[in-house]
Amino acid sequence: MSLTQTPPMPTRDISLEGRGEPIGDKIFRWLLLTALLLSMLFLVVLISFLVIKGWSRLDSRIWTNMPNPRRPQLAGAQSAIMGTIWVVGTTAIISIPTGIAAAIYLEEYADRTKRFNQLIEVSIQNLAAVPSIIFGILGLAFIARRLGLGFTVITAALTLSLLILPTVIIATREALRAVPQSIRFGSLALGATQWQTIWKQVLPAAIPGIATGQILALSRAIGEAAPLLLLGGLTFVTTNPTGLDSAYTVLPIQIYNWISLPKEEYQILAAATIVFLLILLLAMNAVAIFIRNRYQKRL
Amino acid sequence: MSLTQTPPMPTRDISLEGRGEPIGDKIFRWLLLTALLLSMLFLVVLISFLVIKGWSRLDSRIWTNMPNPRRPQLAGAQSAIMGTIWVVGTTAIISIPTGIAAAIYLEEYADRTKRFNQLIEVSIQNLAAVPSIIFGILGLAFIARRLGLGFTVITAALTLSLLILPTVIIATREALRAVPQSIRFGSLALGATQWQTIWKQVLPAAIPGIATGQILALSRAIGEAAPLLLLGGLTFVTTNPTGLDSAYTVLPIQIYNWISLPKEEYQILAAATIVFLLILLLAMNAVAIFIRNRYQKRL
Amino acid sequence: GSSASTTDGGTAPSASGPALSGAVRVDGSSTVAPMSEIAAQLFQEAQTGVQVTVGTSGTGGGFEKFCAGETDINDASRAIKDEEAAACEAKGITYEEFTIALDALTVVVNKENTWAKCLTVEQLAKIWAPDSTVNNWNQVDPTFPDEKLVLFGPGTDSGTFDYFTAEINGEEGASRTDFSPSENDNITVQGVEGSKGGMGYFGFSYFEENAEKLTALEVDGGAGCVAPSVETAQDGTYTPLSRPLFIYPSGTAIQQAQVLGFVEYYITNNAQIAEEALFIPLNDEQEAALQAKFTAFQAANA
Amino acid sequence: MSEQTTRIPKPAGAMTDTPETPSGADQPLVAPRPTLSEQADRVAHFQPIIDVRGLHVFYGDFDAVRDVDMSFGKNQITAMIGPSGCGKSTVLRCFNRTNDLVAGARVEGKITYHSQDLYGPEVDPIEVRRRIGMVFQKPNPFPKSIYDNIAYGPRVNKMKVDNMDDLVQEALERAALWGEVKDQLKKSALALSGGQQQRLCIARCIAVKPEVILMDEPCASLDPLATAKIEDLMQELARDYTIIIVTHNMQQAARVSDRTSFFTAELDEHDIRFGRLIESDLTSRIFTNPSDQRTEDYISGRFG
Amino acid sequence: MSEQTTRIPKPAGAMTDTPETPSGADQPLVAPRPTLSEQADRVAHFQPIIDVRGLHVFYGDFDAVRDVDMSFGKNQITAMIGPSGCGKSTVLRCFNRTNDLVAGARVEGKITYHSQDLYGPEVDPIEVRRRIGMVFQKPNPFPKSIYDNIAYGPRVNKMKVDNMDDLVQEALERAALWGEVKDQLKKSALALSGGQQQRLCIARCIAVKPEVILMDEPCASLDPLATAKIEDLMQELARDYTIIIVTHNMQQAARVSDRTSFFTAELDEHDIRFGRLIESDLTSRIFTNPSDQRTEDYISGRFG
Ligand SMILES: Nc1ncnc2c1ncn2[C@@H]1O[C@H](COP(=O)(O)OP(=O)(O)OP(=O)(O)O)[C@@H](O)[C@H]1O
Ligand SMILES: Nc1ncnc2c1ncn2[C@@H]1O[C@H](COP(=O)(O)OP(=O)(O)OP(=O)(O)O)[C@@H](O)[C@H]1O
Ligand SMILES: [Mg+2]
Ligand SMILES: [Mg+2]
Repeated sequence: MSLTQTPPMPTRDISLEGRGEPIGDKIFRWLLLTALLLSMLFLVVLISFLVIKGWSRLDSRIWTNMPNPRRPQLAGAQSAIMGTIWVVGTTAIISIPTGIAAAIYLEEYADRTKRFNQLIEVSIQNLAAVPSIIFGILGLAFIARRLGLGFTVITAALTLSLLILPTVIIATREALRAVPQSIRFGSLALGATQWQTIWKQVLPAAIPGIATGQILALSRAIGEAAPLLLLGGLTFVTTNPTGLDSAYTVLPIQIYNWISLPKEEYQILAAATIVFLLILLLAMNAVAIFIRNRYQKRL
Repeated sequence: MSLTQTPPMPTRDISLEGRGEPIGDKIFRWLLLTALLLSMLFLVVLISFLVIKGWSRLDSRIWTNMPNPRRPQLAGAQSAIMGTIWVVGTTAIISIPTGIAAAIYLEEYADRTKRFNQLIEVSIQNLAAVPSIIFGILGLAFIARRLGLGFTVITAALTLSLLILPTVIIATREALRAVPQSIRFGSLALGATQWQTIWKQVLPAAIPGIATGQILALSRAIGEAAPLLLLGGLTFVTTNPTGLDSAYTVLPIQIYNWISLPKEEYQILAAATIVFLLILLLAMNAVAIFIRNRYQKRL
Repeated sequence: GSSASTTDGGTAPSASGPALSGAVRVDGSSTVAPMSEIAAQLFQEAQTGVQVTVGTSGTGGGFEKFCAGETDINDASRAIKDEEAAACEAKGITYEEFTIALDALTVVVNKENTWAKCLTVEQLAKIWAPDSTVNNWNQVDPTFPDEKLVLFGPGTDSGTFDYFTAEINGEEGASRTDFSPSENDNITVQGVEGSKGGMGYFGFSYFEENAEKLTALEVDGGAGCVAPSVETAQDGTYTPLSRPLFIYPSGTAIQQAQVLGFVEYYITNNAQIAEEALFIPLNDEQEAALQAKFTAFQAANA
Repeated sequence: MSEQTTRIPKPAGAMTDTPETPSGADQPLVAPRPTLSEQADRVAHFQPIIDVRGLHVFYGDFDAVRDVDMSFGKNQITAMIGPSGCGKSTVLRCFNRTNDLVAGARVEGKITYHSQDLYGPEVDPIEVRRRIGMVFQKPNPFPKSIYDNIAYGPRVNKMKVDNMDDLVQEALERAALWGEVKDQLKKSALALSGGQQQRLCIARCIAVKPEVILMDEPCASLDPLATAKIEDLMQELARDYTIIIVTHNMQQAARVSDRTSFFTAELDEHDIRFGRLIESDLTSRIFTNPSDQRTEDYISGRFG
Repeated sequence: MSEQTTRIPKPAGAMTDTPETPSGADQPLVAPRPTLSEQADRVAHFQPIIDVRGLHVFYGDFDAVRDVDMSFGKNQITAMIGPSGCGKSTVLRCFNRTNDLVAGARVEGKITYHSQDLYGPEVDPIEVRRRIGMVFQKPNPFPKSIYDNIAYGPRVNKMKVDNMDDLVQEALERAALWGEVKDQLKKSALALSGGQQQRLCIARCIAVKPEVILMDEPCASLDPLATAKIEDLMQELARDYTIIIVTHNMQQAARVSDRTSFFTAELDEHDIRFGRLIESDLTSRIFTNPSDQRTEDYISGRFG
């Protein structure tokens, strides 16, 4: 076959209809769509089941009342809601700045050809894979016991921070890496320092990706029950936390407890509280999406 | 100030030493490094504590022996190891193809201006934030009870799949989005179909990012204990799973169980098993990193 | 791999009868689970064709599955509740309650605590009451030194918590909440060990295992101070804190040979199993009642 | 220098005022080109292959290019020139439906290819792009080896290829890249210089043998030698292919093209800048005797 | 056309054989340029500002550019020409230490700026880049508004600016972009066409008033009118600034530069292509009477 000798297309065959989208492609496209719809459907069915079950109990009692082991109709999750806010809020304050800072250092400053930095890189990857229950065990041994912080909000927050830190770092790095190199070059060539380049060009451009990562990491923290079971996150707390040294419980543990009680009313209360928790998460996400859109518009 | 009239630099001031890196920048850089090292240090100390505690018990008994409630020195975690492999392997087989397929559809085919697709997009974001314990509750109600799959490997795997699906989808989409648009244009302009473009250009270029996402998602699955406690993750099984309908236990649950037994030997065994689990995760990561490097080299 | 070895420690009493096969599903209380696990292991050594699994969903969570027909035997650290019984009845699940061992809830203090040897139930109630303001040992008894009282206890989900609060404070779940609770009794061990004014409570096995680290208090239930021990629990003098532990086999499941075989084995060898699990075996009277009850149950579900 | 043969000038009438030969250089300048008669033939036999009527292109609500009417002759080389931002790339992208892929872009009006509506409902854009290839302004090699970049097109189009190695070599030779890369065909295309990358993209496009080739400033990142080779290649390709080239280099337009279309950007009544076509004509006429004053202003502003 | 004034030719000796004026066009061509005496002055007073000795640039193990010796005169415009892949961009990047940012790149040899070693241990690369600005081959506007793109440099350098709006306007005017964007300064720079983006990058560079400006094919994506404006701008800037420009357009090199350096790519004994400098000289001499045969081959191959 020669490029010069053969005319590229016989002139008579000028139909543009082609064979349409090849049948294989079409099948694949439908498979993809099916995968998407199926997984969505499954999830939506599950969630709506909960909403239906819990709807009748979804009222202000959830956030105005305290847990009540004897009278389900008077029970609420106020202490768990406040506990979740305290614990996850503190976790966010600790882990987000630390994680973003570490990611910036690794992505923008560290010389990746150095052994030390490669080691750190691999460590973070591996730490992201450490099961949450192990963080619970460690938090118990060190933070609660050795540091003597006891079964308090701060112990829980420190443990959750360590737990989500690798995720925060990895997600932030991905977002930073997605910022084109030419933007860094452009900024540095104008005599900006590296810090200025990061702060004024790279970070603003990376904000959407970073925000997504933080949402995922924090929502993981909100949902964690296993390590907190070891760290004193229990179900029968009838006072709200008043500080970092308070006892606490969190929503997933409260729900878990209700689910295993025999009375049907507690099952319904659990469903209602789950719906409440989901609404809380939804609101958080909405805020994050709002921030993201604001930043993107500024471009 | 006028660009034309002022000579840009007085000729005598030709020192290139400048003020060096501004002091503010330097402080920030050190803060970043401190954040990184502090978090690393904390984690490394915690892990090495476990290694020291479990070292003496870290031998072949862990994978050759079954749990033994009578004689800690004979106890092992074989059934939990095999259970983890079965459950997480099945989860991977279900969720990775489904999640990648859904992500490809959303990123490459879906018209993002359509309401329906925007809705799906927001739903996925929100589903990623649903706590794992809620998936456990739903898995119990629907998969174990309503679908009648019981407390088996397949129930656990389906539940974990639903749990990590949003994460898989989001991570895959990020990776796909990082592939420059010009590569898609280049491929399509050569008369490649969209499917060919995706399969031969976009996916290979996105593999590193996708692999990272899958590792994070699967490692999350391996570490999940809370939902499996509801789904029949047992504490004492002395046979390995033989199929999708087998009873099972997983490593985090086995560890959790040992941690709470009164005999000190079980504490040490738990530490050793944690170290084993960490080594397992490390090996998984190594495989993923290897695959990633292979793909990147092929460029 | 096989782990079943009897080279050290006691040998497994052999199970009689023909070789069995199939699965036996046990779930329920995590307190009772160690005994069921030991029973399961010993039984499997004799009957290698049978697969016994033990879960720890908690007494309540276990009953939920049990009454849905999803398990064969439920471990319980308390008697079945009316609602749970109703659920079983609705599903047509019959069952029998067997007391297979005793436990003595043990109140422990730090080794350096030389002042407190014995507390009355009233004193304990004063300490643990929901509205308690007792924060110092000298509030418990003016003769006690000025030492801060640091409280540890089990998680509020546990049968231990339910039983202790019911017996000491007169209502299940009624307890002060400003103590360090833990689902893991080893944490309570470490906590009391680490603070001079510490106090906590848990099952007897945790005390036995840590006897050199902690001091167990005697309890005066109205008839003088009694220390927790195998004997005082068996003869009923350690009141009100000694309690029975139960298993609930399903009448339907018992018709399967391997389930029957396992329950029979469990009940026949309950004393050895309880000892190995660091629980307190039944006294002779209870033992006889157990065997009689089992024979009747067996006959009823033949 | 000694290898290069005499350059054959363009038809006398067409090119009289283009400074093909610098006054001080008495040497022949570029590689062989099609014979005079061939090029004259192409000009003489205008056979429309792509025909544009009332074309508007929108980006969202912004009507970026308005009311374009033009025709492209089969086996001719047509140049599109005009100031930056006047919509040359935008219009070019309509011809192989690449605008379908640009978010927010929308095409109105009628474009026919062999008398078929390119935007007709039964038309498969894949088929369109298979026949109407494109070389982009920014080099966009695939992150694969050089070899795989070339072989990709023939493979995805399931072309019957006797010997892929030969095809790759030929495509690279014709894109004037073979000499530089022949020993490193397995090397990543991303490691090439910008100019090398662009020649690779041209080679990649040639390898699938389209009927029409769209080029958006293909030589912007090429050095003069490579540019000359590409220009010669275009002449050669014009035997079998129709070529439409967007260029900022008016000398290039004058040298290589048979017809030239001049676009410019103007302000509408709402002070919005939009692109429009001023005139399309034989290249010789555009560069000597344009019918519109704006064309003359633009041409004479730099041409020479 | 009427706005444009007569173009002042280059010194007679320098440019005799460049076809500045097309034979058929009797019109003046470009905007005002510095006077003859000014340019002659620049050529006459060669005062080295950057001096390169024994420069090698490595990418990993690959010695891409070898043994370059050259000098750049203060307030002169120096062009770097040569075929694609010969290392022009690579060398240019050394002068403001942009190669520090390229993974794997390593510089050997000595480069001095005002007699100070640019790679000396005490040298702050930030300070270097503040004084030696750069315009890249691919336009790289920041994903910000047009206004913020310009204002960014002065802000990060904490320049004293009386009125930022004026500075922005002036920079845009001098980059020949003001007219097109003056009503949409808050618009994202990414929405501009390629040519507009590049002019924005030039404006951005001018706004920080560097001493030296490095330009890597700055006009590759510009149309001729914008190119002419930029070339004029360069002449004007040469009063205060030193300019080094990489270009593929030899006419551009001949038109704008005072001195020209010719690079080429050759094979070493291991058949590895590497870049080297052939000669550096007055532009007039390079284009009329180069001392090296290779230069002559390259120049005459296309020049005109
Ligand atoms: N993707 C896009 N979205 C919105 N507007 C666009 C887009 N691409 C181009 N435009 C606008 O359309 C107009 C025409 O742009 P186009 O890129 O077609 O010009 P051009 O003639 O190719 O310019 P150049 O010579 O600089 O490449 C410009 O005003 C530009 O800002
Ligand atoms: N980042 C890099 N990594 C490895 N090799 C590189 C890199 N950049 C350039 N090269 C190689 O160095 C050599 C010189 O490249 P350079 O981009 O400097 O050439 P150039 O003269 O600017 O070419 P052009 O005119 O096409 O821009 C080439 O062989 C190129 O492949
Ligand atoms: Mg364009
Ligand atoms: Mg270059």
